[in-house]
Amino acid sequence: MTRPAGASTAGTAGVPRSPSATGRNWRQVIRDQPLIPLIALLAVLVVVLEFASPGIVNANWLGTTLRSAIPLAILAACQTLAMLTGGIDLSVGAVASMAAYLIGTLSPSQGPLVAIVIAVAACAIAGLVNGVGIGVFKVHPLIMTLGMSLVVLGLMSVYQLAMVQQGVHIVDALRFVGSGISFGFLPNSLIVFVPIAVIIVVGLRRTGYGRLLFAIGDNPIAARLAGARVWQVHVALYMLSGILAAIAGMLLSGLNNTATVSLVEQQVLPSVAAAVIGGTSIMGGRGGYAGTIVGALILTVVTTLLNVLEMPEAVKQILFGVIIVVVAAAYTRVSGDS
Amino acid sequence: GSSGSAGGAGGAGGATKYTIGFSNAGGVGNGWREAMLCSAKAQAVKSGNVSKVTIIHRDTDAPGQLSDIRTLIAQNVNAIIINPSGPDALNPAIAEATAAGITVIAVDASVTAPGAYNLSNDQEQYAYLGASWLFKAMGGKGAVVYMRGIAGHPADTDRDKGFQRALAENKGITIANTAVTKWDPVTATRQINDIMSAGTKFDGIWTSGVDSNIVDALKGANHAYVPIVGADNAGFVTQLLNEPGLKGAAVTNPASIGGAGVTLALQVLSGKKPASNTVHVTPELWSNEDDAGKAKLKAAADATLPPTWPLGLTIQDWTTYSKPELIACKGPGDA
Amino acid sequence: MTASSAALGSRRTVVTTALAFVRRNGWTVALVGLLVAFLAITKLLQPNYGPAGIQGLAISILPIGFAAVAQAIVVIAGGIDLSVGSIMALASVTSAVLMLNNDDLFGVGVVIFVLLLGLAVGAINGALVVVTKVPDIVVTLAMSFVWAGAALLILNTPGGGAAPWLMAIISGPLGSPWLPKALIVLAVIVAVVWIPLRRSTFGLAMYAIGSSPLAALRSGVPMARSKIVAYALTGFFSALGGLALTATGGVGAPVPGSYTLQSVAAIVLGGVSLAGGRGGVVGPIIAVIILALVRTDLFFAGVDPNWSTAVQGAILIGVVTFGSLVAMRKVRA
Amino acid sequence: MTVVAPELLLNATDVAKHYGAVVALRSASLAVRPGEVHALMGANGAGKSTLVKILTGGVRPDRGTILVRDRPFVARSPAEARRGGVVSVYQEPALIPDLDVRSNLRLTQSPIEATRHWLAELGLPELSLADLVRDLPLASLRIIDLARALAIEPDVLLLDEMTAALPANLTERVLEVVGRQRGTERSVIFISHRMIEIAAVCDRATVLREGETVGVVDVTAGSENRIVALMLGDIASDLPARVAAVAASANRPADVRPRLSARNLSVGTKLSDVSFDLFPGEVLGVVALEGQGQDELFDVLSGSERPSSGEVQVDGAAASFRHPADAIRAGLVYVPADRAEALLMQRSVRENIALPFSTRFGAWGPIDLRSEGQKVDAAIKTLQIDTRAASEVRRLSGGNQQKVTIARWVAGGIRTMLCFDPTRGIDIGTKQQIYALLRDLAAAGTAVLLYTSELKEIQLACDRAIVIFRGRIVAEIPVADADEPTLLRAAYDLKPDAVMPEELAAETMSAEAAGAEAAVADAAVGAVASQAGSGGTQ
Ligand SMILES: Nc1ncnc2c1ncn2[C@@H]1O[C@H](COP(=O)(O)OP(=O)(O)OP(=O)(O)O)[C@@H](O)[C@H]1O
Ligand SMILES: Nc1ncnc2c1ncn2[C@@H]1O[C@H](COP(=O)(O)OP(=O)(O)OP(=O)(O)O)[C@@H](O)[C@H]1O
Ligand SMILES: [Mg+2]
Ligand SMILES: [Mg+2]
Repeated sequence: MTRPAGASTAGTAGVPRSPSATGRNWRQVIRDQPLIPLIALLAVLVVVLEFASPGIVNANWLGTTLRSAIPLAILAACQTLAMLTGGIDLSVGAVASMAAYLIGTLSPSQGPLVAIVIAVAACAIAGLVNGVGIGVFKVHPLIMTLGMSLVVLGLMSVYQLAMVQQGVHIVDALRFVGSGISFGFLPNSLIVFVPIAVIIVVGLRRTGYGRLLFAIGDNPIAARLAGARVWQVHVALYMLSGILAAIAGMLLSGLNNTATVSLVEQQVLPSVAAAVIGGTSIMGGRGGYAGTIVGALILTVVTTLLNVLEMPEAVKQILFGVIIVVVAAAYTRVSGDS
Repeated sequence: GSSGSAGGAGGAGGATKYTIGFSNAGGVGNGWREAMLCSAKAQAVKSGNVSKVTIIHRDTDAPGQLSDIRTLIAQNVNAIIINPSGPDALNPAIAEATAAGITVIAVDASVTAPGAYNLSNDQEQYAYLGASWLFKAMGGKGAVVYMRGIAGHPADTDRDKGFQRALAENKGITIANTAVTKWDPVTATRQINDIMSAGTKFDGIWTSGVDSNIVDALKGANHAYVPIVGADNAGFVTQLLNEPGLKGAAVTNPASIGGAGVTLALQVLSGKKPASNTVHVTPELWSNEDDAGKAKLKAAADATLPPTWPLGLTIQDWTTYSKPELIACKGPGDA
Repeated sequence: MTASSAALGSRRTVVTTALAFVRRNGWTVALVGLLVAFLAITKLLQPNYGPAGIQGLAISILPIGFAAVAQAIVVIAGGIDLSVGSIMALASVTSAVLMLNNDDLFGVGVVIFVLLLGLAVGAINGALVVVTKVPDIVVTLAMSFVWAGAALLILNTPGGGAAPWLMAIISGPLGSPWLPKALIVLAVIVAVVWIPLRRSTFGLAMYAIGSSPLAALRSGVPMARSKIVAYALTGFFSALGGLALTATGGVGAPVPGSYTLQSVAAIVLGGVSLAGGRGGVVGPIIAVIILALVRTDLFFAGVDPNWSTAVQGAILIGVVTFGSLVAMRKVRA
Repeated sequence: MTVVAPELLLNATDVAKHYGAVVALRSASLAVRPGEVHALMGANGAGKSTLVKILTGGVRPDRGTILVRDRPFVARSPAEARRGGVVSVYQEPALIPDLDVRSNLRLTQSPIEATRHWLAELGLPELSLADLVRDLPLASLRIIDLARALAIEPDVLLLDEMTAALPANLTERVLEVVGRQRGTERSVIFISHRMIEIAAVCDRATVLREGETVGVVDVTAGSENRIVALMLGDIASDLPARVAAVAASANRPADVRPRLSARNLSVGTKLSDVSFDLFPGEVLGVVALEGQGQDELFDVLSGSERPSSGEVQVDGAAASFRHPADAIRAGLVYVPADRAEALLMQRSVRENIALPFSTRFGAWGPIDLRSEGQKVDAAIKTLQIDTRAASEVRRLSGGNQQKVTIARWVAGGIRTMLCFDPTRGIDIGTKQQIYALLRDLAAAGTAVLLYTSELKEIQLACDRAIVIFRGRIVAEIPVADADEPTLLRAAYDLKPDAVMPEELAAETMSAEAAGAEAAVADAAVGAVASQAGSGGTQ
């Protein structure tokens, strides 16, 4: 049975070009390709950096910048994935530090491989508990992960006292991966990061699980009615987040040749900022990892810029905050439906 | 750990046994603070004169610490040792404690309450000593990278005073870059890398607390070593001894100040009051340039400890425990 | 309804009103019960616990108590303010710098000025949220850096001073030794601001915009203005928290403590829904007291202080999980 | 009829509004006389709601003049419009869920006593003002909203699809109250997709098409055709044929097994002992007044809720659903009435349609984009979804959104479909498409359970109907007999030709007016019946 084509369009208003059509197209492009303005912003910052400190932008700079941005980008992956579902993971700092510290203390006695397995398992368990709390018991992610970070920090402090005799040994492989730079500009941590980035970027678009993350962030009721067991998605998500945090913790301990129970704490808020700057909506349902990576790079370059300019700490903090507001506001202006 | 319980049980009927409270207001998970607490416990055991050390320890500020001190008062301890969150803030509670006949000792930083004793690392002197050595090692001229702690933290402020004093005395020295590390290794590493990337020329580094990471960063970037001053942290001391071409010095900031506090408390309790209410533990400087310094570094070095742990494990005349006793971290009566 | 005697009717209304009160404020009532239980445990663990302990408790919860009220207001109105701790630091240093070496009268002026500053800073937060349409959590996270930076600009190390009367106003008891002034100050200030507010049309508007922004708009609630005022009030109470810091510490503290996240935890325990529109300020204040008592009790019970951090995290998770289980049961019933 | 004053109460001319490139209103005009009930008609997306929002200050127009009593009227917010005497009851309730009814009234400064009066008039005399809004059913909220608006005696009252979510009994009360405004100094602008309601209460109708006023029609017997023609433009001529096609419905062979059987299903006190069979190839209608247990029935069948007793059988075997996923695996798919419950508003049409493909744990892995694309495209084609704004579903019109909720299941192949009021608030053209789709699905062997709040739809789309009253099935009616009066009486659980029992009347009407109202209600039922009759002969 066929119906005249007119029937389907009868329900919709005509869509003629309005006078501001070109303005809208420009917005549309930015909205569909948020990477373009982000990369432009990054480029501008790099130019400003070069002006601020002529000669700084070179291969060596590229290597160290990437190297610092990578752990941040991985932590920001945790935030991106959680934010897509409308959540957040404040426990990444404690969990990542736990991974670093466990490996540091266990590797002398257990060997690096076993130590890494234990550490990643511990982080996955912390993530599992987060996921069960959030997915099954419907605890707000902010509260659940905040509580989890206290639990992990407390347990690690207790553990630390028990392990003082063991000392901390940073596994050579982690040092190599975390801090090494090959060919003068390629940090070795790319070996870890590139596969992670590719899996996340592609996975978000082309896997059923990726789709579900967006779906849950957009409308959990709809996802449930369509047959998704939302709690499973949450549990998997926060476990994944725990494992990613573990990887970031390992890279950071390798990069800094240190493992302490609060090593990564200072990176938590920047990781949220990187995801926000990268265009992922904290309300869920919108965003992606490619933007987050650029966001992490932007934050890294901004930090370098502020370091190089020797801004007083107070000014640094103020500028840091202002940049987040301005970028996020620009995003909302462009992509929102004001 | 068995010595602790043995001491506690054996002395039960003997000499007077005191209970001591310890209030710490910061840095859950901070290695230096943990070492401080362990040293207090170890010294309490060693003294044989303490039946119990109760520790209130959490991340808090003045209001929280006020409450903690009052909680300790409610426990009827004989002495309270405080690592204070500020010089004046705790005075009301300290006054209540002294009024209740409790001996109050402030360690690490000082308090202004009249009845309290202060036993502290002299942070201004700490910075002055290191900076003076550094500027001399730089030949009295050149640019220094100045890596501070947490902006707004009292210890950081005191250290800045000492650093500035040394700077004023060395006209040839300029500051190449001032970085605020927040005592965070990750932040500090980023900063030194940025400074090197920017091509900033520097001839020496003074760093507050975060040190081995800075050496690692120089090494990682193939930057020539410059004279560097850090603290007596396990990782840095090992580097000073083993890194070829690294010229540097460690200034002691002993965490065993906690144990020293116990000793002072017991002295006061037994009637041996010190001449002044303020006792400074003067920092020492161990440089790897002279033999005396090297010997001290060698004696202190302990590669098995975590790199961020302080090595000033004992303070002469103030602590009597052995290193294993400290590391066991058991107080009187602890299993 | 059938006819019944007036007396019976009125008694029934008293009972039903009481029941309705308990039903609607179930969480707060349960919290009061929990508070009493913890006080009893404290007394059991430490028979010496008395006025001095209460005194210390009251002073220690004063800043976080104000912070929790601040957070509760904005969350009820459908927002969240991650800059509460930073505003407290800003207020603390501002008051300390201005009060140092000045007389009492000037000190009073300083207090008023700092409260106005809090209002202004909060209003800026609110205006940014309204104008940029960026989610509250992002705006206030960013502004937390800005206000913390501003605090550091004013004072880059703890310093300044507190007017003696300001310190006196919160230390010591009033009347009975069991009644610490700090608690009275908290109760009186919160009551004086909150009760009229709660009953005003603006109070309704606040709950309205938190509960359903669209319905609020259509009910004629001035959205932007209400949101900005809610944030301004949050700034106001944050400034009170900052003043409490100065008053208890005697100096201005430029580095914000962990008050922001603590305040979020406290309001959630106190029965405020992070989704907005539900809860009050009494629950959060009780939650703050309970959290402080838990720590004291853990200490009295001889628990290793490092464990107590973990235990506090577990309690936070546990209580909120319990609350959400109760809510789920209700939905099913 | 009424004596119409010559001057206009409200006169909006050449109102335009665009959102980006989308023109919501091109040039709308609306002239309302005092004392008239004026219908605002138009297909989905014609611009009715936008015009309402502009008139009441919810949205700022790009262009146009609005005069109220010949004076320029500028409202920057709903509150300001209210002060100017123009008040709207919007498509969604405007009550605050976390406040009680009294606080809601206080918030809008509505007179309490007058509101109580109107609540009684509208059939909710027993409502307690201390009730939390979130605890009240949707229909009550709509009524409170209306009572609150009436209480402030606005000059112009705008009702945007006021009746769409109301059960038949409350709809009658609303129509009756709206009718009473005729001949006063005040006017009502009435929006509804139900022609019968327009015919029952409206004096004139302004018709919008694609953002433009295309005609003003006096509502008289037979004017519906003209209104529909104006609303739809070219496709209007296609309508009768489709109605006829529906009438020739399926014949079931005798030996076929039921696809879905309910056996003594109960849910608390809401649903008791419900049993029925649903066969492949049939559309079974469910008729019920608001809140008679139909929500619970659909929740149980769709796996959202578990029955307290009884059993669901699929293909003769007992099935137990703990989660919608279980129901879906058993072949039962659910289309909720509320599009906001079904759609991912920020995601694309494609992702929305493909959502069920990836919900199973086993399907979390890589997606075969080719085969997904084919299935999605086929579903889009089957449902004729307008995909111009396909990158985000929220940019589609309501009707197209509703189609997406169905397309999702069409794409995967449907065995049994549970549709809960799928045509709520969508225009006639789209409704026709949905009826046709249901018939097509049934013809292909799908079993469809269809709850509808519009009784007329039973005869347009179903093979038979069951009627639920107070949680029990009280009647099963073959389609041939399922005209609206019959259904309505069954829905009230009345014996044929019986008089309404007293208690029932008291439940739906204010006590003092009960006697007088009963007659009016009967008259309304009569009007509805005659309307349905004339619809059938078109
Ligand atoms: N936010 C938006 N941005 C761009 N276009 C939109 C937006 N919202 C709706 N549209 C466009 O408006 C048209 C109709 O949408 P609208 O929401 O008015 O549906 P509707 O007519 O109200 O439907 P219903 O009557 O079923 O509710 C669609 O063609 C869609 O493209
Ligand atoms: N917020 C919006 N953003 C973009 N376009 C919109 C928006 N709201 C409405 N529109 C557009 O305005 C047009 C008219 O929408 P409106 O809601 O007024 O239609 P309607 O006649 O009320 O439809 P319905 O009968 O479905 O309620 C639609 O085509 C839609 O595209
Ligand atoms: Mg509409
Ligand atoms: Mg609509």
